[in-house]
Amino acid sequence: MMSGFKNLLTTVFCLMLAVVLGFAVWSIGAEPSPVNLPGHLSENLEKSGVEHPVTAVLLNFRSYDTLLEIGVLVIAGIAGISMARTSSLEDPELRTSDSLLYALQRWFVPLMLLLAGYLLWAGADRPGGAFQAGAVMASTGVLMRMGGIPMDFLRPGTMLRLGLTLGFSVFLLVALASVWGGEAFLAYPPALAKSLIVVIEGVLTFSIAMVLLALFVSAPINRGVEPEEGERG
Amino acid sequence: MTPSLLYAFAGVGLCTIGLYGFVRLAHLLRKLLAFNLIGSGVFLVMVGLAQHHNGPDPVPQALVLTGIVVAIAATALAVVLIRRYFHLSGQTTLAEPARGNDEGASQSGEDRQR
Amino acid sequence: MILWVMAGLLFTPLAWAVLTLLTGFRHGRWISWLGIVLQALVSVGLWAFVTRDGGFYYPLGGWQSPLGIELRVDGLAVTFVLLTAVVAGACGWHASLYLDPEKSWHRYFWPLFWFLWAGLNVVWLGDDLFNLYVGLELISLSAVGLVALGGQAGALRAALRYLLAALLGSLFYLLGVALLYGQFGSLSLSGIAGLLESGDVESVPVVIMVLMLFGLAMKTALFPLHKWLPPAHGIAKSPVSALLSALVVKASFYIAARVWLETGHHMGGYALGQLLGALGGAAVIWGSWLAFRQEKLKQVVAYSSVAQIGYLFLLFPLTWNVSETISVQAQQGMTLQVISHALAKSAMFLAAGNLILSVGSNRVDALAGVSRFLPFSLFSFGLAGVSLMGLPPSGGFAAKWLLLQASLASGQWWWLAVLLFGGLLSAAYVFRVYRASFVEKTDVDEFYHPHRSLEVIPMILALLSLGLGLVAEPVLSVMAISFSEGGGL
Amino acid sequence: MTTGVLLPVLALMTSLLASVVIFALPERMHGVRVLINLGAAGLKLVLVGVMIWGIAQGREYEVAFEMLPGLRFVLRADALSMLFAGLSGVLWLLTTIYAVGYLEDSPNRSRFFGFFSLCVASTTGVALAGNLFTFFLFYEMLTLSTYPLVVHRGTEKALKAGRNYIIYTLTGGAVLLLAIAWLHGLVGDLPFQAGGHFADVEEALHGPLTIIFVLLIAGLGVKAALVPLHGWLPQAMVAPAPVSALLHAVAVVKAGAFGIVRVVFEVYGVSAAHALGLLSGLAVVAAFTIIYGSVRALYQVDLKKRLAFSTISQVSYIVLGLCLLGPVGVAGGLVHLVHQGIMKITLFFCAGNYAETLGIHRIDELDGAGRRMPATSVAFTLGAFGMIGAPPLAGFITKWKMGSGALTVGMDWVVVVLVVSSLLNAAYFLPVVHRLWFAEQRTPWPQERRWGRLETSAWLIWPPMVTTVFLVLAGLLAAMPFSPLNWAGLIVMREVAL
Repeated sequence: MMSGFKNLLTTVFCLMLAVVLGFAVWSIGAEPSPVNLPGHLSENLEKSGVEHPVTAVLLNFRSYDTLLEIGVLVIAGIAGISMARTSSLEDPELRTSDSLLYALQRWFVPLMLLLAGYLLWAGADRPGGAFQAGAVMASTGVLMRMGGIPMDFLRPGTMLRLGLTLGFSVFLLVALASVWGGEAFLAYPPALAKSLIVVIEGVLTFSIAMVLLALFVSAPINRGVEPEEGERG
Repeated sequence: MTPSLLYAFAGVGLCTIGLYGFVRLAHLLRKLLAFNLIGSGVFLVMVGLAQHHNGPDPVPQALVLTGIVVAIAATALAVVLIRRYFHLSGQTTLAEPARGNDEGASQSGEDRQR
Repeated sequence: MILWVMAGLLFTPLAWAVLTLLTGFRHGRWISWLGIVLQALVSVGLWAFVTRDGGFYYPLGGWQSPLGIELRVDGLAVTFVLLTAVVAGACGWHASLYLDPEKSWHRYFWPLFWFLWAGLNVVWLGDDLFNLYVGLELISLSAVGLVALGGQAGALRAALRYLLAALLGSLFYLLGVALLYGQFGSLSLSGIAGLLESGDVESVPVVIMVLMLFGLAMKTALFPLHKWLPPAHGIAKSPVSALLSALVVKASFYIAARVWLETGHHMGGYALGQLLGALGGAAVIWGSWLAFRQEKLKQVVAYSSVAQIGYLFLLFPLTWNVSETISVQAQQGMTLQVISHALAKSAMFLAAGNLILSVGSNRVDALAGVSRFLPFSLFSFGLAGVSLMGLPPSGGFAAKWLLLQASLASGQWWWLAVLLFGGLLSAAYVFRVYRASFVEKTDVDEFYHPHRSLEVIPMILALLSLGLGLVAEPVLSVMAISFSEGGGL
Repeated sequence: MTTGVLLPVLALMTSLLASVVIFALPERMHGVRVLINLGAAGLKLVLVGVMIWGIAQGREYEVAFEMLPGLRFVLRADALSMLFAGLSGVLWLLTTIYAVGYLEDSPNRSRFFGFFSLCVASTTGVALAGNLFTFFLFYEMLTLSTYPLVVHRGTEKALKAGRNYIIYTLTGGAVLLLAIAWLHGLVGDLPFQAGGHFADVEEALHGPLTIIFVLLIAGLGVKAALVPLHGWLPQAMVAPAPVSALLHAVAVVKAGAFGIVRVVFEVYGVSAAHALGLLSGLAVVAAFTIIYGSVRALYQVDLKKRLAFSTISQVSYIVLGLCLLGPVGVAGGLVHLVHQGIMKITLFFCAGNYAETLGIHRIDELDGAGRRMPATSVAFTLGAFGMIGAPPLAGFITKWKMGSGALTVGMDWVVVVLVVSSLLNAAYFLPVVHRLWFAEQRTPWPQERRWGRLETSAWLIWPPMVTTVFLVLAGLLAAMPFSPLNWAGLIVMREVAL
């Protein structure tokens, strides 16, 4: 009874919201916007060091956003592995030893890595880039893990932590180095812009893959618990 | 009315559907899916509306890419938290367990699953 | 020089997050102490610079807005950067002694702590609406990670609840930003404000403002969207609770206030302002009442945060369509309330942590007789309470005074009731704790004495919050620093 | 110039620093604590003395700075503040001595004396405040610092009394804040100033000013225990005797009354307040409180409770005195600030002595106590006679001045109130005195403690002796320079500007 009423209420609210939002979208769509950002962008695209405008925005014009975004990803990774309190992340339950799967993997894994490399390279002038490549790499890792290939580097240890932060650290170092050159934070010297972006994209791909993979495998399986402050556990 | 504006309207629709799900569904994973639905709706609105004005606009596309990464990070973190929460309490919702059978519940979780 | 200062402000917390992730808790402690000192120095440096030369816009990557991301460095931002250095520094120092280094998961405390700090600096300085969104997510996710750190089912439930509320709030904000981008084609807040002032844009749907403020209010735990806050703040480790209550909820409020002050005259409305004020008033009353009813000490403090946040929302009605003087008064009141609440609440949570540590129970009743054994922490708690009650000469009083004056001058006398009655209600829950500590019960005399430094930190914070009223004038003068090129708040 | 700034700050700092040091001292360092307490009390007395001398010579002491935009923190010593600061300075020293003896061997002394000093610091601040805002600051500080003293014993009853105390006083504080903020919004920052600010005020402000006056009096009336805002005072008598002395004679009640004096004389101005028709209302409230307190006192069987109701009645003499429009009557009211203080503190010291030495709390247990404790009983008797208004004691001076002042301005009904109240005073004090001296001891003392040849501890006996001397001298030497009455005359001449 009560729940039915709540359902009704929520439905009505959502419908109203939809109508209001729809009107807002309609009225905004009717008026031209006063600032023409794509115009600005195409004027400055040459200076950015890459041809594809989305990549230019991501890694040059709004590189600060991207830096922080990788930070968010690393946070998620840290919080994820902080949940797992055993030294090994290997979950024997998830191991399979199917020979067909194994055979398939021998084909798929190299192919997927190749695809990731292509995506990374393509990012300079057409859709693609670090994140897409990283996602494909991570899914390769998922496949390997599902297929029972041991991946010891995913143990929560120094290696994992280094991997998680590699891309982020390189990005940060580049940002700092740009201050050294007397420019603003994150301002690449125009001559080096292209190569710097490529380096950053490369390491980012790796780190993104690591984070996603770590989050996938950090299945919390131990029973270590801590009582709340003041509660005797 | 351009096709781009249609995307924006579709985004509005996704947002409200997602919101309904987010509010009404108790299961944590469903809530999380609803959250992702809202997120997709927001991204559609962002791209569609800008495209309607200026033609293909790389800025919102880049923003959406960033937004997707953030959403993935949040989703992944939420999944890890939900798994561990389920493991410890055996619950899939945020409802407070009744006092007293707290202990019994915490024994189940993943053991039962296996 | 300023380049280095800005780089230090943005770079250090992120770099320290990486460094401390690579080391363990014990080494991370040393590194973090160094980082805290560095951050404090950089913040003071920024303050000195801005005081001398005025505020400025800082284009990141050398790209001006609207194409690139600009940071806005003005008096208000500097005030908050300094506040963060003080409070986060104190919480970090406290945590370095409070957390048990033997527990393996505490090694992840430092990276999350530094990411949180980085996110806060992003928000204080941000002028780009999308960048602010990323900053908010940086803060939310690291805060959730900190709440969940090593927690049991209860802590995880609180963390999940917090995470879901924070994510939903962010999405509402982002939806508002998406519509705003559709309308203006720009993401720079000051750029949009300039466009609105110039009158090029005829009408802006009020729903944009509603969406953004709704999302941000949710993240700030404005009544009735506050339900996620007390469990999360109550169950986290005390230094974490202190950080969350003192700074994290202020970040989303800060964005809401910035957006309102810059664009509220065109995009907001009388009714919206009054509604937010009314919800703030309800938060004051309801939060205080619930704080009074809690049995656990930290829950009392957490609900008190809900109430104190309510005062902040009086900013909205008191700055909409009023004269410049009244608006400035309300803004000053809001700033002082943020500062004094940040100081007082962090002092209170840290002191509460010490008290819980020493009596071995988290209940209010268990404090009986503690005034004899741990007077120092209790005293810090009490002094912080004075600020929450809004009694002179605390910062809370100065804030209340300014808000009172603004309500009287703008003729919105109904907020007087909130301000005065809220003060009395907060006295009710603060005195409940005092009262419990004065009960003479001689059968318990086993008290654990925490480390001296643990007791000193909340005392310093509480004294700062108490003395804030006496030096309110110079503090407000930092906030009033104007832009070097004529732009201003 | 420098001493002018320095002295008020120092007077405030002596007790403030004393409290900080005492809080920091470990519980067991009793000797050092006593030394600091007495040293600070003595030092402050000297400072206040210097300022009194200076003010008599016409010097000025002021320190001010801006706290918030448009809001100044002002400390200023004038003749009126010295009346109160002098009183609290002298009585603090005596009460400290008394408290050291009274709390011998009891726990939590560090806490007690810390808050005790804080309380006196606030009282000094109240006395020296130079505008309403500064006054409010110290007024609230006083509330907070007395709470731990009221609940000091930590019993259920003490905690309940503390709760009521805090509800009453904080609500009063909120009302006061509202009034001050409103007034500030209307006319800006108002320093206390001879003759007030509203001598000729425009018609439009009459309404708000009347409401603000009522709010101010209501806020201050809580501490001054004006009926019907007096409920906390009788309950608060569960606190230890030195605290009662502090509440009733030195600090809390007096701060309320003092605030009313400031508001009437130096914010509104007597003539302006009269012109707005505010004083007659205040006079009626005060007169009612005088009679009501006395009648309630008649029915109390607990000694300290009877004294508490007597305080309610006596403090309103001060308020009533303000409403007498002539200089004589006003001086009579002002001087009662001091006279009531020394008389009531004597009585509370004595009540404390009976309780501490013989375990007596109820009046019917006092039979024959005069022979067991002659010195205390002499002090009590003189205090009681002073309250009744017997010549040549201090209370007589008050009543005489107020009566003659009322007659000169044609407020004859005040004389009736004074006479009725004196009769009631006699009715509730004389039976006690009778029991002390003329009744035979019937039952053994409830809880007797012995101190060798002395009737009680030396710490406890000397303070009431000294205050008794004061109350006799204040009556006998009322015409001398620097006597309370003389000083009140100076205040009326300089600051009331009738």
